[in-house]
Amino acid sequence: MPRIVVDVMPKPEILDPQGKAIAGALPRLGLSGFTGVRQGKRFELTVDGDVTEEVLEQARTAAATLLSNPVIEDVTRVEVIPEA
Amino acid sequence: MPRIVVDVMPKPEILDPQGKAIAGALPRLGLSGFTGVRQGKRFELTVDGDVTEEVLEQARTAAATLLSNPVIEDVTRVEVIPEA
Amino acid sequence: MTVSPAAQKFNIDTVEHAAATPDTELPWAELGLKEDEFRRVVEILGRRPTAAELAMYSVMWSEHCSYKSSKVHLKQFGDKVTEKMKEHLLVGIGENAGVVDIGEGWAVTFKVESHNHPSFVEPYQGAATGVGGIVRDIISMGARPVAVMDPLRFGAIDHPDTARLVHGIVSGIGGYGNSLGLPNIGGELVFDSVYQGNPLVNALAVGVLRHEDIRLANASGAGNKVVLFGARTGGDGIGGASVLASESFDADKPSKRPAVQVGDPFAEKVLIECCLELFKASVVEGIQDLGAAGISCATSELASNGDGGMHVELTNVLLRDPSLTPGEILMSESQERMMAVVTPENVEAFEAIMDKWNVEYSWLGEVTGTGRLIIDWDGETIVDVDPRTVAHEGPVYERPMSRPAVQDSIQGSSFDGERPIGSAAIRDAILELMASPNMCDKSWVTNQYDRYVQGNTALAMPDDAGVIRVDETTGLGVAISTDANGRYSYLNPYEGAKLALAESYRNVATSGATPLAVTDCLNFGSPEDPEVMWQFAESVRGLADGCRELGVPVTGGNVSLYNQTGGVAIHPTPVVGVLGVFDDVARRTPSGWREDGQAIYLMGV
Amino acid sequence: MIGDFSAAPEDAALRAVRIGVITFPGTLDDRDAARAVTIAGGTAVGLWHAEANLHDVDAVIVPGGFSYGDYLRAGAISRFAPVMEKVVDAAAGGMPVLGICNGFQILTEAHLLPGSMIKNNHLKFSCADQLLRVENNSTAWTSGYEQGAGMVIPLKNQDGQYVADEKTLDELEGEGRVVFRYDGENPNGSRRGIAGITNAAGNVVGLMPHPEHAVEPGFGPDSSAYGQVGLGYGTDGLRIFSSVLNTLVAGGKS
Ligand SMILES: Nc1ncnc2c1ncn2[C@@H]1O[C@H](COP(=O)(O)OP(=O)(O)O)[C@@H](O)[C@H]1O
Repeated sequence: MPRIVVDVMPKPEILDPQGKAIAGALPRLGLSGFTGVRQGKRFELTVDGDVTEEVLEQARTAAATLLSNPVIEDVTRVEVIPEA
Repeated sequence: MPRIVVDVMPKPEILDPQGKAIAGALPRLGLSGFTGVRQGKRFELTVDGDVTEEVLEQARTAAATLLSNPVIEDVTRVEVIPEA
Repeated sequence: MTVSPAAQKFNIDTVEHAAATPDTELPWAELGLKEDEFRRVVEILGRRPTAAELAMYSVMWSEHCSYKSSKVHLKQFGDKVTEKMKEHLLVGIGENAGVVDIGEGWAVTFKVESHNHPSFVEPYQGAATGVGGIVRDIISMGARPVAVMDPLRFGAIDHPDTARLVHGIVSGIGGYGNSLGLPNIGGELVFDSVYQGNPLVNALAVGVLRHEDIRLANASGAGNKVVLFGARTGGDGIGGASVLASESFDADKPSKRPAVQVGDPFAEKVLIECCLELFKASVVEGIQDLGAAGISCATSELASNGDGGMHVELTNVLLRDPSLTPGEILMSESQERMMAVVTPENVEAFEAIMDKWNVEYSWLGEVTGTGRLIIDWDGETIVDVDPRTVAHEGPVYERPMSRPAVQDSIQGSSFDGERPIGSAAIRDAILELMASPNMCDKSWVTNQYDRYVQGNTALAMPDDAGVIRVDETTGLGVAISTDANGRYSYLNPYEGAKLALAESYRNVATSGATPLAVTDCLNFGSPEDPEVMWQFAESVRGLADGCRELGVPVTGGNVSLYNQTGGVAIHPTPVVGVLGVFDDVARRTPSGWREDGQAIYLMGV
Repeated sequence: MIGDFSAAPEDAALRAVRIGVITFPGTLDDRDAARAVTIAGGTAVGLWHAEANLHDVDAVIVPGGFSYGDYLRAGAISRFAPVMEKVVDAAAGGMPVLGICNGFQILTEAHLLPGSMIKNNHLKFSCADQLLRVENNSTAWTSGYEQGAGMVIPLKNQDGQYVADEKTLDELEGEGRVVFRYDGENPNGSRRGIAGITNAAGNVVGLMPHPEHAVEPGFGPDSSAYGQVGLGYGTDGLRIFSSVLNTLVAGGKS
């Protein structure tokens, strides 16, 4: 079944405590190639049938209202992913 | 600065309580086009300089060890995203 | 009403087919049955079991579900009681949890259980689902859960794997218990290298109810409906039984089954509220939580405890994973599910409560007068058994026991270090002791638990016992403590168990409560090792004797065996929980001194 | 005596005030909030998330807990409950609304209060007795406190770090809308030590710590803003509830 993926990331100006903790832990594992880490969310919405423009619009609405909080997060992507 | 994105999703056979709660809420918002929702994580690792194969390998290690719990999650992607 | 999924087209092994094909090879050994156990199943049925029956017997006759190695010893908890000890017992050993009368029409139910192995594999989820399981035991008695406790044991504090386990397990217990709104009122935190590859995660839950609200796990009254509600059934907890992924045992199709279970505390919180509303409206006749052995256990125990039989259509089970075979559905240990028996008149009221709480349910079948447990798959019979043979008449072993050869030498060895002499040396020794991992402040763990929720916590960490108010107008309440000392038990399992009981009893008594009842979680190594079996037998004997001497009955508990890494068993660790009662929790006494100028007395020997 | 509800003399005018307490799936502290209302002398009325009806209450409490498991974001799903539409309308009409912990999170998700809560900077669930300062005693919920008064009440959450953009924070400070501030060490990284805020009109208040767990002697914190008080005898939170009752009675609401 086709899936729509919604990516939500913390706004750049908002401190991301989880990303910060990961960034602090990586060098302790000997992984020092990174200057920063941010942790966001990835949602996969399954659609039964075709992904019509209407369904995609529903996904955009879901992304903007339920799946993200615009005060602290940005929706960075709403996209159909091809079936495997 | 270039970023490497790591996507981590709950394994398909594992219960995803978060996705389940969202799937239950969407129809109440009039968004009934979806048959299921799964919630995963998206990490963005910032790299200072070029994304060499070595750095990418570090990201893969981080994905497999720190960023995901292989017992319940799959790393579905480790990829460089082009600079905006 | 919910719709049943279309029955899958498996190559179903029906009862009829089983009777016609006596020589089919069955994977009883892979499912953990011993050869004589399998032969007994064949003898009971008068034919070979079907795949689904084999699934049921193998899981219900496992050590975990049948107590086959421990039963002969646990009998003492029933035998060594006087009438006086039973005075306050409303429900004793044998049900999901014991129920104790605490007066004024109130009763309390409490029980401690282990989730050791799952917590080692996946600390967060293992510990979380451990809390979930014991809380469902409490609900199934008709009670509102009011508190949890968590006796924990880990390996050496400086071992590289210990941090993973401690942080995962503590946040799992907090994550689940906090989300349920159950105050955590105590527990234990012990570090000892004997638990390195085998941490002990025991969880205790306590619930309160009015006498008239007691519910038992039995299916009675022919024509009454059997319903499964809560989460959908997935492939959880059947990883070890992967041979069942192919019902005909021939195909080699690989099938994905979860290695661990993920808890859904939100679903459980809703389930609690929903069950309490069912009880209040008196719409369930019998109820059973689904834990180990899932539907196998719930159907066979309900039917076995009832006065008739049960007939169930398994395709009515709502599935999370439609590829599950009947045997797998019967064995699945998916969390946050309950099974209930409802009279036809109450069906509508039942459904209304489910709808109010948005809980999924499906009617599986009904109670019959046949004395048989019959399970169909799309109309064809795949299980036809006497439920007692599955639930209560499993194998019982008198396993060989032998007192370890080293017992004398470990008892003979004594402290040969230097004793501190002089006040400075004693001061240093005390400071060193107080700073040791097992003695130092534990708030780094306990601050991750909510002790305020529900507003009835009168004592919690760091006091000797947790105290909960039961009745808000009179102040009637209970105190609970859990204790064990694996080292004492290792040195002398008989005295060790008594000491654990005595410590727990003292903790409850010093809080100001009158001790009333006992629950226990017996964590031991492999029962197939005669020396472990001796430790186990001695511990049970000690606990039963101790209970008789103190006049408090064991009301229920749990046995956890095979706690070992390689051939090395953990120290015998009987965790004992004592429950006491207060007329008014205002009289509770905290540990420690709170004001200057108070006199200090040392009591006892 | 512990749990002696009769300690406060019964006052018919107070008792006539009806305070609604909403229950969502996963709400935990609803009974506690109702008990606090009762102890303060008012009448608690249970409100159900799925019912778009406030049952003639004079004020609403959105209590703490893990509604919908806090799974997506704390408060994100509850915000869309039918009862919340009524709460939003009533708040616009001036009805006193209090959000505690998860309730505060729901009020921010519902845009009744600015900002949001993210994970604590130490990333753990933490339960501890917390000293706060009342920075604004002109709201319906704080009128019984002295300006600048201290209070010790339990703080227990995992997502308690208050965040908002600088402009919003400056506005809140400038308009005196920071109602409670953490005193001493910042327990969770909240911007400017903010523990609770109000809307521009002053009728909607949200705070992360739990006043309803410090209302009954014997079952609260061991300390108060005025020092050690003995075993569980901290009741600094009670005035939140008596404030709103007195405000409503004085305003002739009942
Ligand atoms: N160590 C023990 N002490 C006392 N009773 C026990 C002990 N272990 C198990 N029991 C009792 O045996 C009965 C069967 O256990 P049960 O509740 O079915 O186990 P589980 O909940 O693990 O499936 C229960 O009443 C339980 O309280």
